[in-house]
Amino acid sequence: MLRLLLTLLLLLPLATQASEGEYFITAKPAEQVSLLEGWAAQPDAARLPLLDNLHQGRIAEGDTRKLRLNNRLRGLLENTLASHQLLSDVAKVRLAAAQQLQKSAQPAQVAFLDRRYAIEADAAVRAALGLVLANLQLAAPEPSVRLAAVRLLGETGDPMARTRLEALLEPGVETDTNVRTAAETSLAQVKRKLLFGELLGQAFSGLSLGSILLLAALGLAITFGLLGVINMAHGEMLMLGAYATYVVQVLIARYAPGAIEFYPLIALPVAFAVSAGVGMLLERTVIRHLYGRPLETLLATWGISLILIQAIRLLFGAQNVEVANPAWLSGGLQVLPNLVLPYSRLVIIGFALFVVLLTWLLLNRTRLGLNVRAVTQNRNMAACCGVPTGRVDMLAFGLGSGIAGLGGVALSQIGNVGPDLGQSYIIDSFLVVVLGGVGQLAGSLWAAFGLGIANKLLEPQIGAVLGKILILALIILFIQKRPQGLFALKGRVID
Amino acid sequence: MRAIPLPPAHPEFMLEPVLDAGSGRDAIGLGQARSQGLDARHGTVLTLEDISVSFDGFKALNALNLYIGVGELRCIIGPNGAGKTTLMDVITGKTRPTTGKAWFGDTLDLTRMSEVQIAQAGIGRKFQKPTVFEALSVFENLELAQKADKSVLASLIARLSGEQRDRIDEVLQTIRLSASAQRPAGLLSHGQKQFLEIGMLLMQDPQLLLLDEPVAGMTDAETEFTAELFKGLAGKHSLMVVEHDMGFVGSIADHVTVLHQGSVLAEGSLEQVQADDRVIEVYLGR
Amino acid sequence: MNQPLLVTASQKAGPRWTLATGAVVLLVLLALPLLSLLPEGHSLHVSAYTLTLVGKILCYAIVALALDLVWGYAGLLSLGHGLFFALGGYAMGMYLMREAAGDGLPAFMTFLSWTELPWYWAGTQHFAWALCLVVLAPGLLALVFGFFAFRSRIKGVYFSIMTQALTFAGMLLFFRNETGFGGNNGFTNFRSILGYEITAQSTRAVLFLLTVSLLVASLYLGWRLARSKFGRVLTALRDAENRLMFCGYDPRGFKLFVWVLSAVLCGLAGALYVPQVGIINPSEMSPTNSIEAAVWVALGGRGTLIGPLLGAGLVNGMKSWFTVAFPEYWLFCLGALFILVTLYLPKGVVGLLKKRGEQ
Amino acid sequence: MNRRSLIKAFTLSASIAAMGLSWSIQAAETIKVGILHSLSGTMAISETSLKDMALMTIEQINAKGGVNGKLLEPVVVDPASNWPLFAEKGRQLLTQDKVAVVFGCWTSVSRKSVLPVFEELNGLLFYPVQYEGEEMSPNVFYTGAAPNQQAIPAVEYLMSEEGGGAKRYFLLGTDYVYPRTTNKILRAFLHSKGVADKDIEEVYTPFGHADYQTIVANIKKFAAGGKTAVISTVNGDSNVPFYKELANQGLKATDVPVVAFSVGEEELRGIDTKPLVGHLAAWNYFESVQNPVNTQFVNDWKAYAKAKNLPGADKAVTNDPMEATYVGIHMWAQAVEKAGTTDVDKVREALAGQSFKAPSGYTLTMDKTNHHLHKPVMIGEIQDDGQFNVVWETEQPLRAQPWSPFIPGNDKRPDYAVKGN
Repeated sequence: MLRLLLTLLLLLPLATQASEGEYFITAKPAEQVSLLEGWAAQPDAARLPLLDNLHQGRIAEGDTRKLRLNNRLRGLLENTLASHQLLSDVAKVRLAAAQQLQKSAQPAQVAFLDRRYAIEADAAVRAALGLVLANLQLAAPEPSVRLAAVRLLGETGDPMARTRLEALLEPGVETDTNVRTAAETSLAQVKRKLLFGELLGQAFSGLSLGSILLLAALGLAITFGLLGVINMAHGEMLMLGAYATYVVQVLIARYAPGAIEFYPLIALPVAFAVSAGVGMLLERTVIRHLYGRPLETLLATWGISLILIQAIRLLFGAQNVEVANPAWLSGGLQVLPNLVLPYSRLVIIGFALFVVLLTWLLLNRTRLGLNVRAVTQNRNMAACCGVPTGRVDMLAFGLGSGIAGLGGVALSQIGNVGPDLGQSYIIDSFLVVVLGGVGQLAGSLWAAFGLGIANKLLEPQIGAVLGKILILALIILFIQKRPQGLFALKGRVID
Repeated sequence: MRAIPLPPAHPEFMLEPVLDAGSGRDAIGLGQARSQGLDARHGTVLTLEDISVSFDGFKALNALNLYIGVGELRCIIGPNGAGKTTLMDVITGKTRPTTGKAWFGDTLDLTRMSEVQIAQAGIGRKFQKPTVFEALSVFENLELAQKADKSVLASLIARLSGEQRDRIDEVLQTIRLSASAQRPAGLLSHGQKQFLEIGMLLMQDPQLLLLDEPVAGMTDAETEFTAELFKGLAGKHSLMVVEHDMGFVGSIADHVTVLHQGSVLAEGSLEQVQADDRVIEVYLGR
Repeated sequence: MNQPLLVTASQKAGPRWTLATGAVVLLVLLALPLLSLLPEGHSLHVSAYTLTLVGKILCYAIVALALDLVWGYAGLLSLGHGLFFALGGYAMGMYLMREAAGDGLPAFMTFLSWTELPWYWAGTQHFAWALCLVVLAPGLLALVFGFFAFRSRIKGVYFSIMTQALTFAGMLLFFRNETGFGGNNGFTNFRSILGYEITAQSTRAVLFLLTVSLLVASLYLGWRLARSKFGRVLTALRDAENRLMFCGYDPRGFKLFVWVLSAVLCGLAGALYVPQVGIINPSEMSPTNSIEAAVWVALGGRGTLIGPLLGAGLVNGMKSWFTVAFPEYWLFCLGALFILVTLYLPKGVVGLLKKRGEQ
Repeated sequence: MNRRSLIKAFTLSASIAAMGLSWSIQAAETIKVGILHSLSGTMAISETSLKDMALMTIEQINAKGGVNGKLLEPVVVDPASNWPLFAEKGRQLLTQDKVAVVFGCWTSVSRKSVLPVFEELNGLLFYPVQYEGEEMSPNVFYTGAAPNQQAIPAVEYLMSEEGGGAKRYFLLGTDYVYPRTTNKILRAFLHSKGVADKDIEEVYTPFGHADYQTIVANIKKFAAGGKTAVISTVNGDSNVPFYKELANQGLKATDVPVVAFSVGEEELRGIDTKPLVGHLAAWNYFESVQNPVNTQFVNDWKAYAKAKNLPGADKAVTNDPMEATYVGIHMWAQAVEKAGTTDVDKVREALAGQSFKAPSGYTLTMDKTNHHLHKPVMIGEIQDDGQFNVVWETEQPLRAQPWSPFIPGNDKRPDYAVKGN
């Protein structure tokens, strides 16, 4: 009997935890709220596993009952969890917790936070905790505390700090003139930092949009720019690349779930092969009969694009298919409090530059590239010199299509994958190639980034639609000045 | 590079050159030498001074000076890349000189005029590669070239008068294409296209004719005929002929200019030029 | 239906027969609206469905003809003719909306809580001004765009891409609700035109007759142009622009004239299209539509006057039929058709017919 | 150009055009039912599944012996996401195929395009999608939600403490009539709840907008000013890039919940939902609703998708417009049974007050006068499996207010259907 009691006593923490969980799951939402608020103000290290479980939507591992949470509870839970994580031994965990608390801490937690702040040893965590406290101390009764808090807030670039300071400066809120002046200085400081972050963000968006345009247009720079085929099916090559990514993702999930994290890498060669294969097939069957009749390639490739779209629609359905970001492409890099650079976009910018470099090397440093350039400049002469023009055409078209396929992989990571994917990029792609100067890789590069950045600079000012219209108008005007694009070949060209 | 001559479609016609240049010239009735707009009282129809053209650093023409007198027949020769075609481009307004002055007559500044204005002022040009309107018939080609009001409105309501029709027939006879008048120009042989283009120039009736390799692809007989034709034109018209064929040059020109690397190397009669050491070195001597 | 028979007959028979066939077709087209006035159930009755369908195709045929004037004759492939078509349609639509709204504001403006008409709506309640707009809106836009484009000698593919960008920009602009043209929904729910009920058979018949007249008029115009010196200058322009300049013609004026003319024709076609189909919205400006118009011309045979009409009729007829018969597969048929035509019929159906005729 | 080819051309085009005359094929003793959904073009993404759902429902009705002893014969046409083509096909269905009823349309513009045709020919259209209201035609029955059956309850939920107690509202939509009207109604509603204009931001993007970087950055900026909720009327295709951007820029549902009115199970199929857990949608039906009717409905649909080998059949889902299609067809069949005829006027009369036990778990009733269904409203939270978890629902079906009281002038509108509104 005694032993039993002793065992029970030993199990008590576990038991309380279990019963707390039981209580929580059966409680009404309002009770759940007060429970969480209470726990947040007085954290107990033993409760951490329970909170972890709750956060994952269950009360214990192996318990199949699903916890129904709503956003309010989820928010409170995150706050409570962070509060408990401050008790952790690992500084990194404490830091993350402090950062969470900067957003969500409640006045009821001040006492606890004060205690933790006093004993916190790690400098970074201490600084973060200081900010948490500063947020709460704006309402402190002593002007000196408020003054310190206001000064501290001025050091951050946190958008919330701006709101808090502005609220403090509302007429009648802060009465102490010292604090008021300090708050004004701090507010100006915060605003400056925020503006910096915003501008950086806009520049990044522009770069990112530019990289997407570049990936979309690069294949076209070869099929249209070099071969002179007005390839209206170019968008569908992008689309095929994206669908290849989808298929790879599904196959890997089914047959090699361990490698799912790296499916985009595996999808790259597959997408290239699929698009290049389809491209070469088209070149051999249709386009080869149409060289030198550019406007007719437009019609034939338009027909091809209709067929490809409908084929994909019948195969995969009209709905979009799901292409998930792997973990390493999800989320973003927090550079400034108001600037997050999504990993997927960072990777795509890098990837776009990599593909440009690859294409440039292929065209300028290989035999194939030499042949392609020879054929595109003077087909007859190249044939006379023993260049197998037919094969070169096929390979060049395959290369352009394959690069479009690579673009498709990248596009699948940020947008829709559906049968119409290609249609939304085709006009932009043509504009990039024409603006850059047909046949000029460097031109396409500059045009893509230029268009991307111009678009993103205009968008916040006049909205997405007017921005786009203005850009189109500017392009039309620009082409007036430089009818051959940014990078035109000059000289004695007889037409 | 010389164009490869195409086999003539009607060899029998080619074999019968018209040697009577005088009648040919009378037949095409080039009576008036000047239009009202052109003032060439000082005797030069074309004045080029210090003309330079550069493409991305490459100087196609370098401080070139050239004067062509009224009624003169000037031949321009020079090795490949000497700037002959660029020179024509500058005169016709297709290329703008980087520096220099170009005057047509005494009053018209060619560097300020558009290609169309230059053509309307009275400079006609024949391209190196014969360029005719291939989808139109020979007759229609000549009709379009004919000197007339060339505005949009005029062409909407234009009707051929009997007089104009007669002119076209005359030129057709001169260039010996009467039989092919209704054929599409695209079906003509290379030599016939050359003649058609010359015929179009005749219809245009310019003060100054620029002819870029006019006898390329012609048989000897045709060349001879062309030479006679040009000689007949000279005097009342000014001609500037770019040609590689020395025989042809010798048969028509009294005055020859040699271009080299974008500037004038030598000028004078063919004999004088051929005797010039520098010319021999860069061009003739090989 | 015995028309297909006539086609074969006309190939064998001489020009007299062909002339007769043309007259018969014209008579049939003129008779259609009259037959539609017959009571339903009459054996010769033509349904409103057939009438609007044929009317719509005739409007498209005019667009094709207009496009052919610039592409087939002057060598300027426009991928933006849908814009001019839509502008004409919008101008007519403005009048119809005002007519439907009476003294009030058009319904979509009430949605947006607008209390007064934007300035560019002024006067649109008058049919005459709306007609002016039908001509002016596409005409002026074409004039301005053409002026700049031809001045800097944009041609070939560049011209095509620029026109495509133009119509795309137009579409985006008209999609905006603030632009004041009903946004995505555009204009619908028309009631009457000049006081006549728009759904009445007689109104439909008159609109149809007008469309036929416009088509015949544009054909005649095209024929006269092609025959005139102007037409020959255009052909010359298409084949050797430089030569033409050195002959003393200024290509800009010629291009601009035919370009604006073509735009105005499209606008007129659009104005007739809208009351017949009962809706105009920005998707008419989508680049896809304009490319399709180029396909009609290519299919029928460009550089001919009949080709575009044939092409527009064929493609749209097939579209109407396929979308019912094989809703899931019609894009395959359409796509395959484009490919086959470009590969094997470079001169379009007209080229094929001519060849057959010569044999 | 010669005259001959001109004439040839004329004959050929006329013969093609005239083909339209001889299309209808007569079949004995069936009732023809038109299905007018885009199977190609931009709207195919949403509408294809409605066509399949309609075909399944018709098959089920036929399996039970049809209506009034006659089998239903579906006539499927493809208006190809082309609005004028909707009007043309609508006219064709009514006059050439002589169908008794048409089920179809998704976008408002397509409905507006066919409306005059249906009113002129006195046809009958069942429209299954939530829409902006401001319309009540005697020739249309609206089985989707009116704004008060979707938008307003959703905002009430966001305002409640349970929904996060949002103080600021970011109204984000695609620029067309439905978002515009909905946001207008919402703004008026928010005003009535004391939300000031500075706490409401209204932003529109063009169709097919794919780059949401700037907008998400703006949302973040706006959200720094207080507890914010995003009310999204972003149209189908743009949702994927929007949600992806949201997730990647680290905006979580706990910080800024997004409630969407156009995102359902079908749309979520194209999105990886793990980063989206907690974002909301408001509908009148969710696939995850637990009741026997729904279980049957979902199972039937999955089996049908498999049997017909529809693309993506292994992941087939049901959604609100599909349920609305299903309900609409059944209600029409019931009304035909009641009227004993397919005559439009009689069927219309019989439809008033018709009720049907719907998969949503409620017995839905067709209003006696206003041509709209009484519908329950549910708020669902996105789960990581692509389904919704219902976090809130109305206690009983709400009557639709197609003429929203928040739009001035609507108080003078009649509460019954009149032509030409």
